[in-house]
Amino acid sequence: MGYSVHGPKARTGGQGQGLLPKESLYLIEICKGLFITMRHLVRNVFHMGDMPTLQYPDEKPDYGPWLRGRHRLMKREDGSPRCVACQMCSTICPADCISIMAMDDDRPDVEKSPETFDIDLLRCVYCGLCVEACPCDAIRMDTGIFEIAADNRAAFQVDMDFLLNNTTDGVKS
Amino acid sequence: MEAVFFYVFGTLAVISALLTVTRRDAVASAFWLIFCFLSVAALFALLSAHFMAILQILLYAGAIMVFFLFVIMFLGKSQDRVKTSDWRVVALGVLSLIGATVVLTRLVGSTHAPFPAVADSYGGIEAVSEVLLTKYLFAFELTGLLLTAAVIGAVYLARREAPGSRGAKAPVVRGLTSQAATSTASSSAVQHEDVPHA
Amino acid sequence: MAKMTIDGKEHEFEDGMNLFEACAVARGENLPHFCYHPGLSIAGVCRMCQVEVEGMPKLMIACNSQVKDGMVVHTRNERVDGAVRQILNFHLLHHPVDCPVCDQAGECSLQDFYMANGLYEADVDIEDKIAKGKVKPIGEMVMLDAERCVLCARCTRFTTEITQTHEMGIFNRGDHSEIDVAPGKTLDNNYSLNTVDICPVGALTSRDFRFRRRVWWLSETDGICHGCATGCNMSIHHSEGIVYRTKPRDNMDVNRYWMCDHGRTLYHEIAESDRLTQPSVRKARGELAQTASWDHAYRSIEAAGKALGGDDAALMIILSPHATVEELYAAKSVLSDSVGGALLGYRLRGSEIGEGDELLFDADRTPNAAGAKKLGLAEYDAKQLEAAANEKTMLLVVGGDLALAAPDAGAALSKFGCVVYLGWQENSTSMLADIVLPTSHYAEREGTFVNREGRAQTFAAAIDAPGEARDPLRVIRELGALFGHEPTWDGIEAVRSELCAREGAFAAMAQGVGPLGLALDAAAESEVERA
Amino acid sequence: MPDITELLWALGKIGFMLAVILGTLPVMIWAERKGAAYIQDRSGPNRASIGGVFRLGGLIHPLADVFKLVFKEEIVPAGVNVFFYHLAPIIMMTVALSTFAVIPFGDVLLLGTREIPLLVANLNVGILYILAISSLTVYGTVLAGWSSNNKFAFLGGLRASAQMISYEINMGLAVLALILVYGSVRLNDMVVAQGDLLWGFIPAWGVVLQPVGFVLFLVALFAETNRNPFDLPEGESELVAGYHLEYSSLKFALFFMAEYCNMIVGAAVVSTLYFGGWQVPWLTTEGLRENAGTLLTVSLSVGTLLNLLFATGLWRKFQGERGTLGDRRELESGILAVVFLGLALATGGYLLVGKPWDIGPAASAHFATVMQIGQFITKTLLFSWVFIWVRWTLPRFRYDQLMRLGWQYMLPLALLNFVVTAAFVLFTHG
Repeated sequence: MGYSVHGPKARTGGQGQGLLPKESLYLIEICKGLFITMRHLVRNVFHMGDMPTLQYPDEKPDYGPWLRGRHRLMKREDGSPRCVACQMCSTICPADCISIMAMDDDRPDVEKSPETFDIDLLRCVYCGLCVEACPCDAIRMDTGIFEIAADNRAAFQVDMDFLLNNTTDGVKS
Repeated sequence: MEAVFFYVFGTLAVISALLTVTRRDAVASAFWLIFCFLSVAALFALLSAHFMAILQILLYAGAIMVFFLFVIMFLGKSQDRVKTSDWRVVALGVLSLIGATVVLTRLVGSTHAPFPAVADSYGGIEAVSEVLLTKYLFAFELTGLLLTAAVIGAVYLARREAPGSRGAKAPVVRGLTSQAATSTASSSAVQHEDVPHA
Repeated sequence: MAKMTIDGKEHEFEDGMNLFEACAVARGENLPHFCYHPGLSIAGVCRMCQVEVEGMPKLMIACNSQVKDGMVVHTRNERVDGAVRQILNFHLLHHPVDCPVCDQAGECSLQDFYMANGLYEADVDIEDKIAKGKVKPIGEMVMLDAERCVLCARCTRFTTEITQTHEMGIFNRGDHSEIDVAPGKTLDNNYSLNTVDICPVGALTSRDFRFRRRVWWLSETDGICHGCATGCNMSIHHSEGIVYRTKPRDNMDVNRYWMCDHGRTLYHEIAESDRLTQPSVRKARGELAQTASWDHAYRSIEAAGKALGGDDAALMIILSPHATVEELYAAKSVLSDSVGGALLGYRLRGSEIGEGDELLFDADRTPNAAGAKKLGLAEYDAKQLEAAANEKTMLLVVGGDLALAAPDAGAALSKFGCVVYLGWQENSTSMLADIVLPTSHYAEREGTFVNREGRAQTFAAAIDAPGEARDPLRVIRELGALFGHEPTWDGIEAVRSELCAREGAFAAMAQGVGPLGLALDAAAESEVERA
Repeated sequence: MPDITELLWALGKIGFMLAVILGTLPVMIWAERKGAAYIQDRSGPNRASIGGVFRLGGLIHPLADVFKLVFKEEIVPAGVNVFFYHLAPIIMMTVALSTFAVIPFGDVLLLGTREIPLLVANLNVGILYILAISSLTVYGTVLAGWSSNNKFAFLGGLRASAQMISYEINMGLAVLALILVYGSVRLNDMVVAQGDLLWGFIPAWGVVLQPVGFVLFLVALFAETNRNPFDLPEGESELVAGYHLEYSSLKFALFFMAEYCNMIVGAAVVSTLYFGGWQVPWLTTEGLRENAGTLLTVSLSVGTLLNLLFATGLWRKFQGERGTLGDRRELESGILAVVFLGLALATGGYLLVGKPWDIGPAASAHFATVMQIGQFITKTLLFSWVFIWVRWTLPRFRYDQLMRLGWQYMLPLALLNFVVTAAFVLFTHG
């Protein structure tokens, strides 16, 4: 009821412009549209395999290497985290989902290392800025894991241990 | 069998009519009126007047009451309770009731003979149309004229003063696109001011 | 006066003024520099502040030049910028560029200048950087990373000129030069962390602050050190309700650029386990205190008052030089003047006096003794306390630790009918008290201290108090209400204005004390003069 | 008491009609979802299964929907008018179902000497009854919207009432023209009249005699059933869900079912009025009865062939799917292939053994009736599909467009159509 009509000019104002007479009749255009949708339907009925839909849990999409999946932390050769706790990732993180506690490392070649490295996957927006920011290539999002689901919030709070051994699907249980 | 149906629908009609006048909520009132119409339609059907029954539903229950409801809801005043305490209203109602009772008893009481049996076609479309378009043609046409007049009146009342109708022609200014010419007259007037005269 | 032109604009400066400072005034910002520090002598070693002076064949370092009439100086042109670029290249030649693990990152001059001069790719690159000592603790508080050093000599000049302890020096020659402590010495004087402050890069970092928080997450709040009567101005660096470090705030009249390590590390007490966070009530002497709600604590005070004899019970108040001026005034006016409690004094005579030094650290370890004196409060001695001890008296201790001040005060305390302690830290007095009311720490509340020179300095609350600890002013107000004399003021501003109006010594504070404090005596004198 | 058998027959016919409508409902819902999916290049529902084996291309989903709706929590929001709130869905469903009473779904059923007309009530007002009853649908919508105590629902109700008033007139005018052409208001008369041939080869269907009227009627029908492109009363983009916004659980299910019922009834009415109803094109009831043997043989042969085709296709699918899904779902096509093979064997066997080309007169009559009912159901389903098809093709009108179309274009056109038809009928019949 919000649209009041003032006169014949107002009614055509903004629409029906630039239409051919046969287009403004609309009926023929409707039939064309119906034809198009029916063409899709018939084609899809007879070529079901060609539909772009994936039968998701049975078929998995291949997103390729550019997919930003769940994070993982890289290791040094000795198995300790490559991370030096510079906190560039948590600084750049727009979702503020990374929290790191640094510690003094006793090893001669490592001055600083993370004591804790927690990511709140519920807050993460998967922007990948942490990967960009990392000066040591310590955090990557190349696991390809995008099915991240759990029935409790605590399961989404992943710690350094989990991120270093990031082999399981889903989230930690 | 017919008697049973008559009393059932008659009772329903009376009850719903009472509810119509006693409900304080306008929407509820309207709804009970619709119910009353439907019961009356059933009574018509029992009298073999199928066409009348259908018209009752189609026109009164189906069309007119929708308008009623539409207006009631649109005004949003269904919460405003109707005042019934005015003694003049009550008096008028009682008087009308007495008058109606007298007239009806006189009417019904005047014929002692049972109602004559009717043919199958009685009350059908053909029969009604026949009478309507021959015997009562003048009244029928007159009613049509009256309705036409009412429609014209309604259109006149509802018509808004079109902005372009004040003698101002749609401005034709060089540089204006055809779009402006087809948009509302008021907006093209604004554009008219914006475009410097060449 | 010297008329001169800096970057095409006419300026007028005092004759003989340092050109570096003149340029800073003219430009609105400092020239790039590492070695120049206003509190130290001129070294002229970093070569970053070079400017072009017309008529001079070579670029001049501004820090070691003086303003002269008719001078025409360019601080921003191609020649100067090129020189700065080259110097930066030079400084970075052997720098390890380990910013990710460097605590200085975020407040590092080298980083800042590097960014400002757009040196994203080094012009000079060498295969083998000279390795120097890393992660070397050179003292209790300071960690040395010689690789990051730009040899500005600020730290060596500090130990030579300010503390005159001569622990640090520059050793070796050429590109093998490095700073270190002298053989057999450690940097363990009470001012060692100032070297970390003045180090423009990450060569000297604080072991106390090491890796605890990246600096860009820290917020700063102005504070006043409560470690001694000097009242050093400091800024409290905190983040998400946690204080991470304190740094000196420049105030030429009090602490100049410096601050002692003792005061700096006091902030640890905020998060220590001996913080009082919940009121506690002891049912009877000898029993353990039970934590309680504030309501319960107040009701216990009321009940104790009745048990001590109702109207006959006496109230005695002991204040403390650890309390702010506002709190002292509030306690005095409300609990003493209105309620009628006897005011014993603000501290046990001669207590909390240690050894001071000539630089900043005062012998008096309390922050507000001068303020208490100005309020007309007096010291008391052990005999007075002993004499006042009475079965029918309720003692209210506002801050401070009596037992620490006088070891045998505990015996006197136990003679009181009921002891109520108001403070933020567990100590021997709070252990003896029957009812403990927890208050906020200095970093968690607002207030004013008067330092040894009679300078009133205000500080602001940086973080929230933990647990149920309350602002002492609020507690005093609530106690007043409990004793039937609810004060008219509410909030520190109201207390302050009442204080200024009623206490002549603080009248000058009515116009506010400003960020650098207000010398009350001088202000009072000038007011007298004006009158 | 002849009344008792009459009553039983009437009850039987009512039962048959209800079974057809309510049985078609889940199929319609399935067709809606699956059709939409295929139109949009998706697969649509195909997950719910019985015993982990039978998915039937998503046909199990409506069943699951029913369980879901039955077991969902029923929420009655605060501040509703309880009486009307509960009445509204009842009105919707009652009206939707009772419209079917006058629609003939076959000629007469011959039982011995007894002729049973295949429609529930042969009222002499016929089509007017449909118009009258369907005009009551709006009360369900309006009361639902009004009683829900929700502004969105209320706006939906308002829109519904205005829209229905506007398009009822066009619908009535289109029907009036049709009444002129057929000279009767009884639907069965209309259907019988459509059994004729024009110039000997074109079935005299309403759509041929009244093409403009058909378009008008169809458009008005879309508007009356609140289906896209006229589903403004529930326009989810601006009204969330319109008049049934505050309904949950089974009461929502009633609205949902009523919409599909209206759709089926609408489709039945269109096929009755404009597409010959139960009339098999080119074959009258007599023609059907005479040629029953041949027709039965032909249809059995075709049926056998189709079943064989399905069976082989499904078997191939079974072979192809084996090992890809990894659970019992793989069995489905195999089992179905066997079922279709069985059907093919049954029809083929009857073809060979039962001599279908040589059936008796009583069986012929029954065959004719079955053919006609089948014809009617087929047409109805086809038009129901048109509703779905249009929904997934066209965007929704804007409200002013809707009103403009109704009053400014369709009403004059309907009047013109009516006058022209009247003039034509007057001059030809005399």
